[in-house]
Amino acid sequence: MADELLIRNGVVYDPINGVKGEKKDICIRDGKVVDSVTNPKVIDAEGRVVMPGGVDIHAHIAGGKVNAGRIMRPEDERKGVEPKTKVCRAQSGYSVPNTFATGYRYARMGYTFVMEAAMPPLAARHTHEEMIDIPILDNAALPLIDNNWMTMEYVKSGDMDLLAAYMAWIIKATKGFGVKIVNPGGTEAWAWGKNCDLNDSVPYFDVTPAEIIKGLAVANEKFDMPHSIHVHTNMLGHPGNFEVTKDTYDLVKGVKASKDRQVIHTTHTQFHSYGGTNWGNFESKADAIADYINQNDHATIDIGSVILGDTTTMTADGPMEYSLYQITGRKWTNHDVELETGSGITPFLYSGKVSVHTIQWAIGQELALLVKDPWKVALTTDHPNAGPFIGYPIIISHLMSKKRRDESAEDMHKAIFDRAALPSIDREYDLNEIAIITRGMTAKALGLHEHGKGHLGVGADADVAIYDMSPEERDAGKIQKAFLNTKYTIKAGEIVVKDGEVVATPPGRTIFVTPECDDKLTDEMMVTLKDKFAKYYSVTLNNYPVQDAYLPNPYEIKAPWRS
Amino acid sequence: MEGMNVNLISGRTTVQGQNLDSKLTEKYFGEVARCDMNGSDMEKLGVAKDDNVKVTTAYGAVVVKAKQDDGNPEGLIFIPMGPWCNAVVSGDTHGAGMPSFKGIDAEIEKTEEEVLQVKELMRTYMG
Amino acid sequence: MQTITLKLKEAVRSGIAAVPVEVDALTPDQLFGKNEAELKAVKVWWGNREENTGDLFDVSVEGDAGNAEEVKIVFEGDLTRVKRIGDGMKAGEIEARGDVDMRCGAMMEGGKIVVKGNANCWAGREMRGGELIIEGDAEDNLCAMYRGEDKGMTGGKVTVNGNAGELVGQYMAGGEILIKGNADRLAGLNMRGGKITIESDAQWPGSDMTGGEIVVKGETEMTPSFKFVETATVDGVEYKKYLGDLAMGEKKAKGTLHVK
Amino acid sequence: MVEITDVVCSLCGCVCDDIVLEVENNKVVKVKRGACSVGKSKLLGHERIKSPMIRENGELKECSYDEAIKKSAEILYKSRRPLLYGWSSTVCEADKVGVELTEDLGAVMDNTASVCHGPSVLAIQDVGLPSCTLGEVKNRADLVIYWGANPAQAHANHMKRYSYVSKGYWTAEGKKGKKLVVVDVRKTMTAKMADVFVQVEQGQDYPVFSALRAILQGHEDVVPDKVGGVPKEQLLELANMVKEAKFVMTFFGMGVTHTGARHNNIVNAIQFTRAAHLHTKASIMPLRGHYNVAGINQVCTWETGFPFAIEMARGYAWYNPGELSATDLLYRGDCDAAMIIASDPGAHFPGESLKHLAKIPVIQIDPYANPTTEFADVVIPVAVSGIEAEGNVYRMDNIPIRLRKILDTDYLPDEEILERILTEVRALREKEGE
Repeated sequence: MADELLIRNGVVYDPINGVKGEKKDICIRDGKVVDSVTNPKVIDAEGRVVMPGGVDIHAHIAGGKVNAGRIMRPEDERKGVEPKTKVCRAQSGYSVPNTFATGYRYARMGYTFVMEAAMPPLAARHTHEEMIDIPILDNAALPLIDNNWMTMEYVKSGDMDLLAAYMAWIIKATKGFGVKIVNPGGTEAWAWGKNCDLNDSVPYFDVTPAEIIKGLAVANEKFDMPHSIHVHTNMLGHPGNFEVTKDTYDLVKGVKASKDRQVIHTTHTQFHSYGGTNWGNFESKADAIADYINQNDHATIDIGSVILGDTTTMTADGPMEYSLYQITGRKWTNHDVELETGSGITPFLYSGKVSVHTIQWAIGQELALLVKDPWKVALTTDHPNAGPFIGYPIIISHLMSKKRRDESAEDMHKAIFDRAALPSIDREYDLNEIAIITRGMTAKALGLHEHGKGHLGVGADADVAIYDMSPEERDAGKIQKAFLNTKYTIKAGEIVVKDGEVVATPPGRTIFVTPECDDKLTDEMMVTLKDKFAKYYSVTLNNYPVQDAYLPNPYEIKAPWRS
Repeated sequence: MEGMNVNLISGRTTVQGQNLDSKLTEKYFGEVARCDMNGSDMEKLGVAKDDNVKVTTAYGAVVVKAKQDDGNPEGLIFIPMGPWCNAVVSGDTHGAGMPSFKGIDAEIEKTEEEVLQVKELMRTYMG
Repeated sequence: MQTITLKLKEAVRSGIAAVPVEVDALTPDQLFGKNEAELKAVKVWWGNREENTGDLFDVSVEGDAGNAEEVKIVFEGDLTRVKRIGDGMKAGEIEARGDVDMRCGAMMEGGKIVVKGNANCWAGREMRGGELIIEGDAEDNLCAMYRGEDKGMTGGKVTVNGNAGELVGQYMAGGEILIKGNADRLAGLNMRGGKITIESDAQWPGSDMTGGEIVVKGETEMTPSFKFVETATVDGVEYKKYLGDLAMGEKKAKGTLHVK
Repeated sequence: MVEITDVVCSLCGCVCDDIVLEVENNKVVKVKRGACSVGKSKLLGHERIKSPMIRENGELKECSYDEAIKKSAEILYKSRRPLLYGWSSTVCEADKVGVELTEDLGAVMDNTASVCHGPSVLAIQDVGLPSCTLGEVKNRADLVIYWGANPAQAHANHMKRYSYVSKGYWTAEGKKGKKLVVVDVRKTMTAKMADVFVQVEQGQDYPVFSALRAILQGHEDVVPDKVGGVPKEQLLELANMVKEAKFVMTFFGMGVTHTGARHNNIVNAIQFTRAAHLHTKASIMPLRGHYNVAGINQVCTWETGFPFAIEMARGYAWYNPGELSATDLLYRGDCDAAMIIASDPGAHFPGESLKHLAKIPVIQIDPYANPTTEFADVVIPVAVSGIEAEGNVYRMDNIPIRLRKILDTDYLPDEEILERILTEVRALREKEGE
C-alpha cells in the first residue's frame, strides 16, 4: 500500500519552481512529491505558509572539532538540557548541542538538510559517526583539501590533472561532498605558529594561498561536481580583510564552471567584509562585497550573521582561533592534523554593548540586504561561530522587518550608526526571498536541486515545512516564533514535527559525491600518495578511507570527468 | 617494629600490561604483587629481593614482595597498578573522581605474612 | 513564622545501597503556601524514581507564613545521603540537623542555611546571595564553579567553623568566605573577585588568581609565582602582601594574597 | 597460513595500525611486525571465559546467553541507581548502545577515564587543549617532553612511531635532531633515555609548572631557588629549551593525573603550553591508556553532551565527576547494582570502593576472567574487539580508526549483548505497564 499524504490549501513558496505564495496542494507518495494522490492522509494547511524543507549550506554540526567544543564546554551543555520523551533522546547544549538535539531543533525549524562544512580527511570517520547520530536530517560533509601537502605540491608543480586526481581521491576516501578551503596555506603555516595572507608564500611549500585557491577551482571544474569550491578566505576576522575577499573572487573569475552555477562560494562572508586597519577604526565593508557580488555572476556567498550572546567558535583556521583566544583569554583548544589541516576552538560572547560586535552584527544582515539577487546569498550563522543555528528565526525576523532592526539597533553600541550601513537600509525581505536564501538558493548552489532538495516539484523529496503563520504576517515577533517551531515538518513524506514537537525521528541519509577520475591519472597520483603515507602519516593508507559501515543510509552523486 | 615511613606510588609496567587480559596468572602475580624501592631503603628494612614486606596506610594493609630499583629515590616505594596496591588506596576522590593512586603516606616493614593470591585478596572485601 | 520539619524515614536508608535523595524541590520559596497534604505530595527524586515527600520524610508543620521569608525548613534524621539541600533557594531559612550530602546551598540566591554538622562537596556552588553557615567541616569544592564555568560564587556569605577541603571558592567572583580552620590545596584558585579568609593553614592559595583577596592567618605553603609587595596590616595584624598570580602574566596578576 | 596486514592493535591508546599477523586455523600464530611486546601479548590471546554464567549459592554456574541476558535485564530494571561502568576496551558502536541503555534505565554511566585521564578532561574544560595529531609530532617536534609518564613501559611503541625516535618530514634524522626531556619523581626506563631528566618531589608538579609559566611570562625574578625539589637553574634551562625549540610537544601521564592537585596539575601543564606559545609552537597531549578510552569520551559527549560521569536519572544528563564517578559511587555506597563492561575495577579500583561492589548485584561483560569476576553475579563472555569483532575506536589524539575482524568466533560482540539487554529491559517495562 502506498504511503500518501496531501497538504491541502497551503500558501506555497517554492522559488525553484517559480511558485511565489500561491494557494496550492502538495501531493506526496512514498517520500516523493507527486502529481496526485488517491487515498491520502490529509493535512489542512489553509492560510499557512508552506515551503520546501530548509537546506543549510554551511554549519558545523558533526565531527572532531564540534565534539571538542562540547567536551570543552560543559557549561554550554548544561544550558540546553531537555529530558527524553517517548520519541526523543535526551538533549543537551545551546551553542554546541548534542547530535540528537541538533536533529530535533533543525527539524523544528523546518530544515531537512544540513551541510557539515568542514571535515578533516584524517578524521572523516568521526564526522560520519556523528552524522549517523543526527536524527531526521539528510546531511553531507565537505572535506578540507587546501592545506594538504599533496595539494600544495601539485599546485606548485602546476599539474592540475594530478591535483584533480588527488582531490577526487580525498573526496571518495572521506565520502565527502566537495572541496572545502579554509585559510589556504595559513593553517599549514600555523603548524609553526604563523599565518598567511593571500599572496604570502606558505613556509617550506613555496606556494601562495592565491595559487591554491585558483588551482582547486580549476581542479573542481574538471568534474561535473554539484558544488563549486567552498571557500573560507584568508585573514578571517582581520580589519581590512574585505580586499582579500574581493581579490579572492577575482582569482577565479576566469575559471569556467562545469555546470550552471557559481565557481566560488565564499562562506560566512560577514567575517570577511571588514574595513579599517585596527579594532579602533573597524568598520563594515559589506557594501563593497555586495557591490562585487552584484556586478559579477561567478560567486555566491552565505552571510554568517551574528546572534548576540555566548557561543563557541570553531574553525579549521587555527591561527584565527589563537588570535581570538589572545583577545579573550578564555579556554582554547587547538588540533593540528598532520599533512592536511588543523582546527581551533574558543568560546566567544557577542555583546551588543561592544562596538566591534555591534558592527559584526550589522554586517551579516547588510550582506543579505545589499546583495540584490537573493539567488546569490544564503542565510547562515556559520553555526556556531557567529551564533547557534537556533537563532535563524531571529535573523529572518530582522531581514523581514526594518522596524525590528531599528528596535534592536537602539539598544546597541552607537558604532552601528557610524561604522555600519544597516540603520540606513530600508529593504525588507518577503517570504519568497526568505524561501530563496534558506532553500532555493542553497539547494541550487550545492547542486542538490537535481537530487530532490530545496523544492517541491514533482519528483522532489517530500521534505516540507508548514509554518504557523499567515503570509500577511508583519509582526517580527510572530514571524520569529513561527520560524522557530513549525506547525508541521515533513521529511521524506513522514510527519516528523507536529505543533512544534518532534513526533518521529527517522534516520537521515548521507549524501556523498564520487568524482570519477581517469585510472591512469589516479595511479600516477597514488605513487606520490603512497610515499606520503609510508613516511609522514601516522596511519596506513589501507586504514585511511572511510568504510561503508559509516554510511548506513548512503546517497551517491556521481561526478563524471569533464576535461 | 622495624617499619619506616614512605611515600607510595603506583603505575604501569610492561609485564603488567602484557597480562591485563590474564590477571589470574602467576606471571601477573609475580609482576604486580611486588614493591620496588631503593637499595638503601631495603638495607634499612633488612629485606632482600623477594622477601615479603607489609605496606600499611590509613586505608588498609597489604603484603607484597620486595624488589630493588635504585631509580626510586629513598623514601619512595612503587607498587605496580593492580589489586595489591589498591588494597591500601583511599576511595576518597576529593570531589574530582580520581582517587590518590600516588603520593600515599605509608609505613613499610618486613613481614613473615604471606602474599595473598588475587582471589584471596578479593575475598577480603566480601563481608 | 512557619516551621516545616522533614525527618528522613529510616526505611530510606535500609537498602543494600545508600541511594541519595535529592531535595532541590524542598526549599522555602517552593513550599510556601502548601498545606500538609500538599507538602507530602511534592515529588522528590530518589535515584531514578520520583517519590512523594511524605513517603520519604515524616512531615510536620507548625505555624503560618505570610511569605517565603517566613518559612523555615528543618531537615532531621540521617542526612548524609540527602543531596541538594537548599539548592537554588531564594528566601527563608533551612536548618539541617546533621551532616549533609553534596551540593547543599548550590545556586543559592537568598535566605539562610545552617548546617549543624559537616557538608559534603560543592556546598554553596555558584552561590549568588544569602548566607550559608556550616558548623562542622566543608568538604571539597566549597563555593566553586560548575565544571567549565569561569565564574563560581558571585555573592553571599559563607562561614565554615571547621576545616574546608580543596578548591575553596574556585573562580570566585564576589561574596565572602570565612574558614575558621584549615583550607586544603588551592583555595581561591582562579579567583577574580570577593574575599576568602582562612584562619588556620592553607596550601597553594590563590593560584592563577586575577582579582579578589585572600587572607591566610596560619601557615601558608605558597606557589612560586607571586610577587612580594610590602608588609601590610589587616585588622591590626601584620601580613606580607603578595600580588599574583604572575603565572597568568603581568597584566592579569591583580589578585592580593596576605600571608603571615 | 594467511598473512594479514594493516591489523589495528586494540590494546593501548597508541592504536598502532600497521601490524602484520600470521593466522592459521582461525588462530593468530605469529605477530610478524608492528606490535610492541604488550600488544603482541594481546594479539596472541589469553584464556577465555568459556560460557555465560550466573552465580547461584555463591558459585558461578554456566548458563545460556539468553538466561544471562534476561537475568542482567532484571537486575538493571529493578535497580534504583544502577552504575554502568567501563566502556574503554570496546568499540564505539557498543558504547552508543551503552548510552541508550543508560538513558533508558535512568542510570549512572562512567568510563575508565575517571581513574585515568578524567582529570585531563576536567582540565580541558577549564582551559582547553592546544594539541595536534601524532603525525604532527612525528614530522615537526624537536623538543619532546614526557611529564609523569613512562612510555618505555606503558606505551612501548609511542616514542618509535610518533615522537622522540621517529623520523618525519622536518625530523629526518630521528632522535639525532631532537631533545628529550623527562620529568618524573623516579628515574624510570624512559628517564634513562632523556637528554635532561628533571626529578620532581612526589606531589610537587603543580608549583613546578607555575614556576615555569612565570619564567616563560618573563617573571623569573619571583621564582625561588628551588621549586618542588627542582633547582631554579634547571627550570631556567628547561624554559630556555622551550624558547629555542621550533615545536614543543609535551606528553603527560598518570604521574600527574593521579597525584596531588590532580586535574589542576593538568590545568597547569596546559597553561605551561599556552605560555610556551608566546615563544614558539607548542602542543600537549595526554597519553591515553586503553585503546578506546578516548572513543567512549567522544561518543558519550556527542550523544549526551558530556564525556563521562553522567547521571540520567531525571531523563537528561547531569555531569559531575567526583559526584558521579564510579569510584565515588562505590566508595559512598551510592549505587544498588552495577554493570561492568570492558574494564576491570576489581583490579584497578581502591579496595575501599570494592567493598560495596561485593554487596550489590554485579553484571560483568568481558572476554576474560579477572578480579572483577569474583564480584560478578552474572558473567557474559564476549568477542574480543579488534580480533573477533570490528568497530570504530579513537586513538589518544582522537583520530578514529576502524578495528578489523581477523578471527571467527561464536562469542557475541558487546554491541549485540547490550542491544539484547536493552530489548529485555524494555520488555520488562512494557510488562509492568509503565
